[in-house]
Amino acid sequence: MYTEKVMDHFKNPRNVGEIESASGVGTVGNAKCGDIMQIFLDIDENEIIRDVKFKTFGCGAAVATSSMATEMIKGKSVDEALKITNAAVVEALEGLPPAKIHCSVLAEEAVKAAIEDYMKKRDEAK
Amino acid sequence: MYTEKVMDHFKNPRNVGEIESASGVGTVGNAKCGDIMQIFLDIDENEIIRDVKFKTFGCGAAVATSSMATEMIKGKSVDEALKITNAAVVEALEGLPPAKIHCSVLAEEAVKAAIEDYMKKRDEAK
Amino acid sequence: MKVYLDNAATTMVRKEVVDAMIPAFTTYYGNPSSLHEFAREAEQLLDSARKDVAAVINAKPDEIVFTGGGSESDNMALRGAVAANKKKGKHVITSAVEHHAVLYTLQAMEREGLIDLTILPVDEYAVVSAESVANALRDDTVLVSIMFANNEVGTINPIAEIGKVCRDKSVLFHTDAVQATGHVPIDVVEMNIDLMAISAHKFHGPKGVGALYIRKGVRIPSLIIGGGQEKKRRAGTENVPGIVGLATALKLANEHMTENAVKVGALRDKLLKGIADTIPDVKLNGHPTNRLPNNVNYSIRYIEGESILLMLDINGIAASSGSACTSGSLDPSHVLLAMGLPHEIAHGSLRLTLSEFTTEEEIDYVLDLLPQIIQRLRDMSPLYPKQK
Amino acid sequence: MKVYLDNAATTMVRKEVVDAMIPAFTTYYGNPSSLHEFAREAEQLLDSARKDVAAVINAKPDEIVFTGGGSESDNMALRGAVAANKKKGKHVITSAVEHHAVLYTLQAMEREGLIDLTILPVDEYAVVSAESVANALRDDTVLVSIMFANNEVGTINPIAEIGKVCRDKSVLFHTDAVQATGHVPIDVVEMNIDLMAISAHKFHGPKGVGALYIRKGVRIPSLIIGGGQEKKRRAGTENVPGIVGLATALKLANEHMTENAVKVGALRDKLLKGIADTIPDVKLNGHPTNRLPNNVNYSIRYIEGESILLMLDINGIAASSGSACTSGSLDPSHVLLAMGLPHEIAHGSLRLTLSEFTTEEEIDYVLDLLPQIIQRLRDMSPLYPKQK
Ligand SMILES: Cc1ncc(COP(=O)(O)O)c(C=O)c1O
Ligand SMILES: Cc1ncc(COP(=O)(O)O)c(C=O)c1O
Repeated sequence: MYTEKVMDHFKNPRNVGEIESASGVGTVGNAKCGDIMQIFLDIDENEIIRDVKFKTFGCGAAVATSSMATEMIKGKSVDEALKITNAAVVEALEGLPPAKIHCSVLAEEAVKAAIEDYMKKRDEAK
Repeated sequence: MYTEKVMDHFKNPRNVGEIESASGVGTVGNAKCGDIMQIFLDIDENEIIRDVKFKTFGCGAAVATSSMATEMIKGKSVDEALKITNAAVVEALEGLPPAKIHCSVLAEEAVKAAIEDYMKKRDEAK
Repeated sequence: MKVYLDNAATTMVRKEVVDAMIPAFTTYYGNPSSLHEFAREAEQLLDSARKDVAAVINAKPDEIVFTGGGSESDNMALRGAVAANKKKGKHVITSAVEHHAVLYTLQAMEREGLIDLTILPVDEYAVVSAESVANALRDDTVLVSIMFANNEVGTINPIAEIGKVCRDKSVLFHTDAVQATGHVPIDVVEMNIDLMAISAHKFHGPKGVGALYIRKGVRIPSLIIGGGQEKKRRAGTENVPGIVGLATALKLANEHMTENAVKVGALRDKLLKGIADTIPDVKLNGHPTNRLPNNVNYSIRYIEGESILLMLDINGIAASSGSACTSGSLDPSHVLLAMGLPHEIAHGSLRLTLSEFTTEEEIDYVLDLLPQIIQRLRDMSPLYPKQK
Repeated sequence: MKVYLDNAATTMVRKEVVDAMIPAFTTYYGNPSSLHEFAREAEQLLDSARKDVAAVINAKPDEIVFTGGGSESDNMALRGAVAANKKKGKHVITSAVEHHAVLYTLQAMEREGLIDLTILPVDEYAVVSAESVANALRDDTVLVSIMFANNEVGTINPIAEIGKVCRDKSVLFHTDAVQATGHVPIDVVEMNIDLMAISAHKFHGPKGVGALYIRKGVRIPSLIIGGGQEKKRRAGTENVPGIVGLATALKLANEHMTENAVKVGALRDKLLKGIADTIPDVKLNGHPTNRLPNNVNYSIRYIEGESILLMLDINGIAASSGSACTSGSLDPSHVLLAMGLPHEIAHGSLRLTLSEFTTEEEIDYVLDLLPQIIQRLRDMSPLYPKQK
């Protein structure tokens, strides 16, 4: 049912964990629907994502999309990271079953929520 | 589906044939329903059935019940033969499938029709 | 000698098919809906079976729904097509010579008030003409169900023409292809078929498994409701070994179709001719040329079908009179009556259906015995003209 | 190591069963409705299978109708019982934890306007009480359908009590015994059961074949219409090999029922205890004692079911979360929700179902791996409390 790439990211998820005093944190989904994703960003003064970690409660696809999304934005600028789409995550994973596409949407949303959180904090700090 | 006794009478039917200038002939059933039985009687002056023959168009049970019925009345008096019942024929054959009971009824009717024919001829001759 | 000539009733499961099924019983036994390796193995078997079946009839894999047999496929197609088109109307057209899985189902639906039913007559060969279908179509017609090939007399209907007539009027066309599949070429696209019933045990596959072709875009509700199997079209844990058996048998039948038609057809012709030559007062039932390559059906005057079967059986020959499912009943074949045969002749029909496993020796044996058997029964029959 | 712990989804067909089926594929392949030796041989196989199945549940042979599986049996019972009792009323009672073959069918029938449906709640163990059935009965109640044992959590219902309540009010009682048959003793007479669904592949028989017990005197119309097979109760050429497989498997399961319950129960208890001892924050689902001997079902807090299954699968262990047919879906188990579990906990359930072929080594292997797997997933979960 899952591609090898998905299984690879499920078995060996990249960037699992949390970042203490992160620049931005995004949490999307809810336990009722069976998926929660949390993304932690460490962003430097040039607005480059220096580090990213995630925690996910959910199915195999939820774990794999979180993992892939963190890989895709690591080292990128905030602006670039904002351009991430769920379709790009799916493509990078070489496909997802139709019933699991919503997980990639969650991953996109989690990244964006974390960046928004960062921006809010940044603007407040100004 | 058929008992051994039925198959024996089907394979080796007793008294097949016709009797020229029979004392009585009975024909029952019709081709539309798939069964026709014809019974020929040769009855002597003491009203004993000296000989009996049958012809049957029909299924295995039709042949077997005709054969058995002729056996049961051969050598009997007309009065005794009139007492033949379809149940007795079924019993003598050690049973018939439910869907085939009507064949035994036909056999009883054929015997009775042949005897009636005989009686009619006898009374007319008086 | 044991001679099996009742292949229209059911067939022997061929060795290759049994061999293909066994691993699905004992090794790849997972439930295809589960999430683990056993399940994925079973799912792969299902997927490849679906592809194989689709390829044979020029369908797409997801147009194939596996079922519990030909009767279920017919029932599902008929009830489903009618339920899905309630808004359009409730007129259904079928023919007088359909298998009971179609005819009795439609008649039950008529009694239930679900449909208005037109039962088309057939010609003397049991053919349903496309013209008669065209003439029967109404604005409120929602479904036409005409069998591909007849199970008793083997007549093949002009399915492509009937399909065209229906498609032109946007009326759903179901065909009961239980006797045809694996025996004659079928192209669901070219023939404009919307729904088509298949049963594995008619082409050396296992009993209790069938398929329903449902053309993409045609949506019909499930007959059996429950789990989401078969893309929610047929609930119940998939019969993986049976489905593998169906697909394997159909693939093999298809690969050897032309060669088998020639081989079986030649033996069939020998049998047809042999009977005509040695037994007087017989009448061939069904179309002389447009018929299944394995079907012989004769009416044998003056005697009744069951007696013939019993005599053949005593001599090791398995045959039938009319269809298997009604051979226990008292009524003569509704097919022969619809073809215009009088009752007493319809009562005396003999169906001999061959397979690729039938041998020439077997045919010779039958041809040797049959005349004696017929004569013996005729001598017992009050209908048989004397001195003939 | 490969460990199959998904026996509630389906089971391996045991060797004795395959061996019993093979002659019916290749030698006794006749159509039981035909009139010849091949047919009689097949019919004898059918007859003796029917006797064997009847004996196991204390029924009479002609009270057993063979079908294409558990879902078909359920559909036939429900639609049939309602259709046969139209005059009396249209109220039907069922429970919230039924298999979808019952629940979805009844809900579809409700949408079709055929019935008024009462869905009874269950207690925290998924038990349906006889009192709740008694209280729900109305003058126009025509059918009660309560499952014998639950497929997800293994809870066994008080079937004899429910049967008595129904019989006292002359209301038909159907029980879906697909999970119970062959695993726990069933006596249809003593338990006052009118209709009962059975599926072969849940007790090491083949997929795609089932049975419906119909008590003598209860008349229900066919779901599948056509030929007169199964005394006109289920059309379609009988699946002789499948039926032989069902009967052989059930006979064997019955003969070894007590011994297997002890053996499997002991391993099950080891697994139950092992999990409780080594993994914190787990909750046993289902009744602690009134449960199928082979069922383990735990909710494992903070993590989601599919992830657990994938991790187990990577390590060769086949398990499930909820029932097989819904494991592809996004909704949490309707059974666990009906038992009162909150959504996030219902999402994290793990069902491990054993069979008599399960070994102690396999259980040890699972107990060894499971804690690590759970810990790994919990470490990834945002719900898992830190420093715990
Ligand atoms: C309780 C219950 N009822 C019905 C079914 C349906 O049986 P089948 O898959 O044989 O149609 C199942 C299993 O799938 C089940 O566990
Ligand atoms: C033309 C036709 N339709 C339907 C069926 C029913 O198929 P099954 O017996 O597999 O249900 C048969 C054979 O029995 C048949 O010959």
